[in-house]
Parts: sequence; C-alpha cells; structure tokens
Amino acid sequence: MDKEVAIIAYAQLPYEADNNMSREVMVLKATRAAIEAAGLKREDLDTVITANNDYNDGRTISNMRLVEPAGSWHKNESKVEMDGTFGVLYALTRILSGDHDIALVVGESQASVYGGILPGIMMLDPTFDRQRWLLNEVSAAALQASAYMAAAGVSAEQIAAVAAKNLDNAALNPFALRSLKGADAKKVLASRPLYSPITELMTAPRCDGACAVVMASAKAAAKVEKPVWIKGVGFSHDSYVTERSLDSMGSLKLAADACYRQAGIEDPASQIDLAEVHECFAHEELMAYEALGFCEPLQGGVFFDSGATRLDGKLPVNASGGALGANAEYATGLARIIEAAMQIRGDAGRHQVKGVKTAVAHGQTGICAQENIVYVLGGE
Amino acid sequence: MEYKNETIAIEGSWNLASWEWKFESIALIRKTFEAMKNERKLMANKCPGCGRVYFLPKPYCLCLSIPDEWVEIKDTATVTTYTFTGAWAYEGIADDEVSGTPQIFAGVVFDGSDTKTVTMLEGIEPEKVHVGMRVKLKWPEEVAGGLTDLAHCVPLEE
Amino acid sequence: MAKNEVAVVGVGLSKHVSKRRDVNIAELVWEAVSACYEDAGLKPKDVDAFATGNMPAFEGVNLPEEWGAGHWGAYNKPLLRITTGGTTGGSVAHGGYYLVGSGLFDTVMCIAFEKQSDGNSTMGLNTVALADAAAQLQLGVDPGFIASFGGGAVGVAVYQASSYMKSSGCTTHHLDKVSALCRNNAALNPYSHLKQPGLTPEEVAKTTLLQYPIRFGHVCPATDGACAMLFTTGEKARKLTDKPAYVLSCASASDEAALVGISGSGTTNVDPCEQESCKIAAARAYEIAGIKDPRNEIDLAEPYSPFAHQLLMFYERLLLCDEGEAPSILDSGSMNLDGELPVCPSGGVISTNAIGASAMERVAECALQIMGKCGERQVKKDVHKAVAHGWGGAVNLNVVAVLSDTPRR
Amino acid sequence: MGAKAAKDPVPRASIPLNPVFNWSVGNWMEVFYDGLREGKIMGSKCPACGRVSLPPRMICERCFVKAEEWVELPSTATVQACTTASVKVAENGDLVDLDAPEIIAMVKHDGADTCIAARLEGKEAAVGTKVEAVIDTGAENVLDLLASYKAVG
Repeated sequence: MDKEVAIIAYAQLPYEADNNMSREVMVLKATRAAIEAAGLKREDLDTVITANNDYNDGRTISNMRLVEPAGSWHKNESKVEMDGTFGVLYALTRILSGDHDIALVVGESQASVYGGILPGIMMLDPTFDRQRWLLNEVSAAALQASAYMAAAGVSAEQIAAVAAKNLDNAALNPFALRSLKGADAKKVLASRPLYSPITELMTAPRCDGACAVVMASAKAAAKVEKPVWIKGVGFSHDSYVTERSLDSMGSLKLAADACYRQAGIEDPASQIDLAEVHECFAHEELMAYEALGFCEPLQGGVFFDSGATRLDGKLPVNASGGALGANAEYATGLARIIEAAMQIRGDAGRHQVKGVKTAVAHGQTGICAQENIVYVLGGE
Repeated sequence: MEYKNETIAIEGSWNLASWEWKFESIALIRKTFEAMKNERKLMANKCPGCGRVYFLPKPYCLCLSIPDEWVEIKDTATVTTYTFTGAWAYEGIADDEVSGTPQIFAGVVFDGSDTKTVTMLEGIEPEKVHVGMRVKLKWPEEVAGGLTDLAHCVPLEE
Repeated sequence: MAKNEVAVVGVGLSKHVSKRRDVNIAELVWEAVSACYEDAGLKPKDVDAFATGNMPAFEGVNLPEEWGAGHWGAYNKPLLRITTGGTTGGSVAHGGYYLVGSGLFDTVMCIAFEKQSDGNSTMGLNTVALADAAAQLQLGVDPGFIASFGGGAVGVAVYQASSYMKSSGCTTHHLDKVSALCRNNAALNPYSHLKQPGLTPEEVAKTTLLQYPIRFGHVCPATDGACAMLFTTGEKARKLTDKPAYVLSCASASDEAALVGISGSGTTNVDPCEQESCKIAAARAYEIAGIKDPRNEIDLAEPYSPFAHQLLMFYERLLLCDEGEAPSILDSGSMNLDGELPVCPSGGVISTNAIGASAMERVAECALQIMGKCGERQVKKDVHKAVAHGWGGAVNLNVVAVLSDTPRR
Repeated sequence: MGAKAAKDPVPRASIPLNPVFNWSVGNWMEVFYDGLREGKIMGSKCPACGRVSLPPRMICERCFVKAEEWVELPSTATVQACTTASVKVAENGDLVDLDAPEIIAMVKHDGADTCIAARLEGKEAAVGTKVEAVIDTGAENVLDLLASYKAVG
C-alpha cells in the first residue's frame, strides 16, 4: 500500500483507574478531540467504527448507545468487537473500497464499570474450561510465560526488566496511568504475586479510557499536514489457548509477515525505527520481538538484554510505556497506533525518539493474544 | 458412536451484579425531578451546539456538544406514537381478550423540547388517539418528584 | 466504487429450530459453514479472511470464535468480528463486501449465528436495557412501571405498529396477511423455523393478542441457527460459477435510540415508525449501486421484519413505494412469490429468527434468488436486482445491501 | 466547564441480576464425559492428519475434516506449562489471595496433540514433569470428573 490511506488526526484521554464520567461522555470527548485535531466537523465524517465489547460494557449492542457520542448519528457506522486496531482495519477497507473518504475509529472501555476479569473468563470454551475456573487472562498468560521461558531460556528477572523499562518510559507519557521512574527488575518482582512468574507490575493495568483516530483517503488527506500513511497491515487468528503451542506467537508472526510483504519490509530489524507493541503482560513483549522479526526465534531475551529496545536503543519498543502504562481494553492497541503516529510526526513530547520514519504498531484481542494485527506506518 | 439429540448442559452465568455503570443522566434527571416537586416546573437542558432541548435531560447531544443550559418547557405536548393494553375498541378483537384495566401509552413531545417522553393518556377513547394530537400533563395533586408525576396526560382543548 | 467487484459464490445455512441440544455453538455454526464451502466448491485454504458475528448475550459467551473458529476453517487466517445487535448478520455481510472491495482480500467467509437455547432469550434481549434500568432504579422508578411503559412483552414494536398503522392506513387484517404470506413462504424453505403451509390470515387473527395491535401470530420465534456466505472478487466468481450474485453496495445508518434515551433521558427519535435511518441507508445504497428508480429497478426485497407490520413499514422505508402505499401493494398480490416485487420469499424473520444470523439471511436469500437456487420458493420473475435489509438496536440501527445478477456499471 | 471546582462524582448504578446459561456440550464432548464416568480418557482423532484432540473436537481445525475416529488415551501426561497461583478469581471478578498456593498446568496426554488446563496436586511442578490424571468417576458435576493430576511414581 503506497499512500492510499492516512491517519490524519487522533486523540487520547488521560487513562484513569476510575474517570469521573460515563462511557458515553468519555467517548464524546475523545471523538470531539479527534475531529477537532483533524480540523474537521462531524458532518465531514463518512463512516464511523467503534471498537468495544458487550461484556466489558455490560450491555448487549453496546454500540447502540454510542451513536450520538461517537458522532455517528445518521452516518454509515459499524462496530468491531475487537481491539481498536481491528477497527482501523475495518475503516481502512471501507476507505480502500472507494465508498468512503473519511473515517473515525473509536476504542473504549471502563474497567471501573465491569466486573474485573470476568469478561475474559467468558471467552473460554463453555463446554469445558469456562466453569472450571482455572483459566483466566492472567493464569493463561502465566502458562504462556512458563512455556516461553522453558523454550527460550528466559528468566523471570528478564521479564521483570521489560516491565521496568516500560514503566520507566511511561513516566515520560502524560497519558499513562501507571509509571515508575527508574524502576528496576527487583521492584517489579517484589510487587504482588499473582500467577508465577507474573507479578502485578508485569500486567497491563485495566483502566478507563478512550481514544480515537481519524483516517482519510489519499484524496482527502492531500491538504493535511504530516499525514501518517498506512504502508501495510496483516492480521491473523490463532487456535484456542489449549490447542496451540504457547511458547511462540504464531498468529503474530503470520500477521507481521503479511504486513511486511505489503509494506515492502525485508529486514524489519534495520528498516523499522520504532515499535509500539500491545503487551498485556511483560513477557509478551519479548515474544513479540521474535514474531515481529526483530530477532531470531527464541532470542527475545538476548535481544532485550542488548538494550536495542530501550528509549535510546536502535529499535525502541513501547517508548510510550506500552500497555503496561495503561490498558483501557479495546482502546489499548489503538493507542499503540496513535503513539506510533505521534513518533512519526515528531509530536511525542518527552518520550519522542529522534528520526522515526517507519514504525510498527501492534494490537491484540483474546486470551494469550489469540488475535493479532500489525501495521507499518510511515511519514512522507 | 451413538448420536444423542440431547447432550449434557453445563450451567454458568454472567454475574452482571458486579457491573456498576456511570451515568451523568441520573444527576440531571434528579434535578428535573426536584424542580417538578419544588416548583411544579418542567426543566430541560438545551444544547449549546445545535439548540436541541432534551427532556428528560440528557448529558450529551448528537451534535457532539454537552447540553448544559437549563430551560423551562411547557406542560403541553404533541403525541408522536402510542399503543394500548387491552384492545377493546378495535376490529375483530373480542372482549375476553382484554385483561386488566385498559391503558393508552403514548410518546409525547412537550412544547419547548425536541424529545419524546412516554406517558399514559386519560380521558379519551383509544380509537380517537392519533399522532399529532395535542395533550397536556395532568399534574398529580401531590407532586412526588419522580417519573410517576409524568405518567398521565389528558387531551388538550384548543 | 469498490476497487474489486464483489460477488457471492456460496451460501450455507444450518437447520433452524428452537432448540439444538445435540450440538454446541461451534458445531452448530459448522453446519452452515461446511454447507457454504460445499455450495461454492471451495475449501478453507481458498479463503483469505473471515468475518463473523453474533449477539453474544444470548449464548453467554464472549467472542465465541475464540474457541469455535477452528470448527469453521479459520485456523491461522485473518478474522474480523463485527457485532451490531439485530443488524449483526447484515453488518458481517457488509464486512465481507468491504474486505473484498478493498482489494486486500480476494475471498472472504462471512459467518453469523445465534444459539438462543443456550441462554434465555428474554434475558438476552433485556441485557440491552439493564444498564438503563439500573439507572432508573437509582431514580426511584419501579421496574414494573418501566416495563409497562416499554410496551410489555412485545416491547417498543407495539408503538411502532400503532403509529405505522395510523399513518399508513394499515389494518390488523394486513398484519394477519403478512404473517400468512411469510409463513406460507417459509413452508417452502427447508431452512426456515416456523413452517405453516396453508396458514390463512383468519387463523392468524385468532392467535392470542399480546398487546394491541400485535398478536402471537405476528411475532417471530426464537431460533437456533447459523448462516454463512462466501464473498469473492467478480473475476474469481465468474470462474467458480455461471451465475454469481454481485453485491453492488452496502450502507448503514443509525438514529438515536428510540423509546427512551440513556437511562430515561429524552430521545430525539420521537416516532419509532419513522425509521429515518433506514431511508438514509437505502438512499445511500441505491446511489452507490447506480440505482435511480428503486421502485422499478428492484425485483425483490428482503426487509428485516420480526414483527408483521415491519414488512410493510420497511418496504416503504426502503423507498420501494410512497409512504402509506405498502398495505395496498400487499393487497394487490405484488409481494407474493409470483408477484411483481416479491417480498420475503424466504419466509422472513417473522418465520425464523436466529438473531445474529437473521440480517445475513436476508442478504443470503437475495443472493440465492439471483442465483436461482431457491427450489420451491424460487420467485417466478427473473431477479436482476434485490435489496436486503437489517434492523436492530433500540429501534435505531439499519443496514441495507443491494445485490444484482450483473456487476456494477 | 474547565475552570470550575472539582465536579461531583458521577452517579453509579447497578442491578442485582445474574443471567444464567445452559451450554449444550454436543456429541463429541458427551463421549468425553461419558468416558470419564467409566474412568476412560477419550480423544477424537482426525482421519486425515491423525491429530488427536483432547478434549475432543468435532472438527479438526487443521484439515477441516470431521474427527470421527476415537482413541482411548493413557492417563499419563506431560506438563507443557505450569504456574503457581497465589490468587483466585472472586465472584465479582477481582483476584483475591489464596490461603495456600495452588499449581495450575497445561498438560498434554501421551498420544494427544492438544492440552488440558488442570490442577496439579502437590506444591511444585516443572515443564516436562510426567503426571497422571486423577479421575473421580463419582463426581456429581461432569466438570469435576477430571479432578486433578499428580506426579507419576
């Protein structure tokens, strides 16, 4: 894809544990901010895609109440019940099809409203796992970490160090909810133990938040300053959590391969300047290095230890602090796209990395990252 | 393998009781209820962006503004939609199918607002109700400050 | 204008009955999916992406494709979940149109389903409103009071029906006729749920009155069922089949939620029978499809009508006649299988309602009629252009697709 | 807005309801549960690729073929992944501390190609540990038939 669809504006609200507003007003604020940032009016939007989940939102057809706040009244609208990064995919196809020029994508959820990790448990096989109460998003991730550690020889300290890196980066991001300036692995390991090796600080804190992206066709983006072009996209669905090998992220690799083919990326480690990864747990970032082709299989720990992915490294990953900084589910991956776009535009503020021309953004949905999507974004 | 038409059922549930939603509308509607009780007034909120007036008040507008101006609206209204329980008046419907006290429910738009409120119509035969007919709120003798105060409307003689 | 021409090359349906207790959700859906592959002569390896959706509160499973999609051939494939309540199936089909139309994917499997017997259908529907009901409880409103104002068991449809009847001149006899028409058509459809061959309007008029004007015979059943469709490019479609059904356009539009706004606030959607968003969506879809005169250019319509009056109301809102004309068009016989513009030859949603699948089944029926695969219920006339509709939300979401036997332009 | 003092907290609302579901397991899982009642571990086998699913699946996700062959698997399995749980999920979805840690593992039965998430008896486990299934054929709830796993020997 060469300069066919651009991200022309975006907005995030500060992520909070319990923000003082309804879901609807939260979405309205993110929507309005994104449209204003694009220099547009509601009337200019052709299509609106919301990304959220009925169980998180605690109501069936949860998009129905977002018609007004997402600016989609009388618009061509739909809902993707996956992370907002998949909403961007749907909007992208709507623009590429030629039927639409300007799209708004909104991702949202409020952890202060929903019942903890119950929505995730409701994703499990209802004929067996669901009511056995052994698996949930965190315990399943711990099993994934265990399998990965055994296969790749990665230690809990290395995983903790990934969390420390991201929490330290998050201290520079004004939108982040959780941050720890100068954090180290020791501090992460000493936080509340959940399911070994996972401790509290290795998990992405579920919170309240919404973010929005405005996308435009080449025609509509012609007058826009600093458009961020979508150069490639790939996504893939993996097997159910008990039916796949948990020591690697197979569907992320498939997604990345498809995305790179489209974007003409042959050597990601040298051609990508920065990556924003949707790591719901710290170890997933190490696994993502491998699947995204930044290093060889099972070398995630070694690659991390090289310092390459630090803010001052040659391929910074999660300069924003990533999902470990804030995790408003269904908005988290979309925020990765926004952060990558900010870096390309040079608008990232204190966590800006110099000279970012080409960036990767990753989103995921499901238990142990069952669904993955990868974007390559670039400037002029 | 013997094929069964009825297989084991695993029981589970969605503990929706653990969900706790947030609504600005609760506070806004409470304000309106208080004004009804204390001043016998219908207070609505008006959108600064497009001028739409919401009754009962609503925390956001479809034009992406936040309605935050309080305005008083009238207690006269126009019917926009309706239904009945008990269809005693209609063709081919036998008396024995009517159960309970017949009631006419109607969606009405109070004068000065742009939105619908659901109410019950009194003092009119169901076959005479029509979209566009004019009605008036029947204030209860004692205003409780709640939705029940808005529960009854009567035809407006104009 | 879509980059790629988009065509339907396969349709598959599961059995549709009230309770399928011999299969789990994933297995039920497999029946439709495998039938669809067979219909198109394709295999999962030929599919480039998947789109799927249902209305998850009915089954109580969040993102059911996470454990189920292995049964549908989606292993290691791109998959997009699209869910919009009652319109879900239509929205998933629209997803197929855009995924292929974008040029990113050639062949896309679209899957929509509902297994209502795994949950409680009434509770499933209620979860639309429970959050708002919770707010009303906070305001001291009695739940019984809310329920009676909401139109009791039949919901907001009773308001819609009354308003529509008053504005159009439609009588209860017309409602009875609609039910009879649909259930008789359903009797010819092997995949329909309620089959009542020979049902007369007089018999419908004798069913229990739920709330004026709606009788038991005017209401859809709760169904377990699934629908799958294969979309591909025009070029591939012509290689696969002599007679593909092209998707010319898709469009959606939404009003504000009707009856009440958020937690009891006012709503600008003051008359639930107006369905402004349906008119907007239809006009958009016709424009993209290059249809200037839908009344004469459309040969067949599948409006989404779980309640009898909606068949007539949406016929009008789909701009197929003037407002208020549909009842007399029904009387003229034009909507029959051998009529000028047959409506709901499948039997419609009033005969079969596996909610998440229903709006896709409208698209599927249009495609099957165009492809001439409808057997006993094949309409008499040649179908060149057909319109498929979906409706849902709180009386506020509408989706429209236009299909044709020839590609756009 | 903006300059105003701290706003009142937004009102909250909940409703004491718990929608109930009854998931029919289908004929493949029925065989699995019937087998466990007799102390047998039944897996489904794909006639095309030979992949064995445990718990059974009607369709082989790799071949899209009906897995109509059945195999009785040994009760022995290998730990593929394991975790020590310090917490469990409370009814409201919060993670609450356990009094004593528990081991949860992904185990793969000898001859199977998919895993079962299971509770391990004892205090320690490692990837690669050989375990065997403890079947409680008298369990009332079918989900308790496959009670736990314990180290072999």
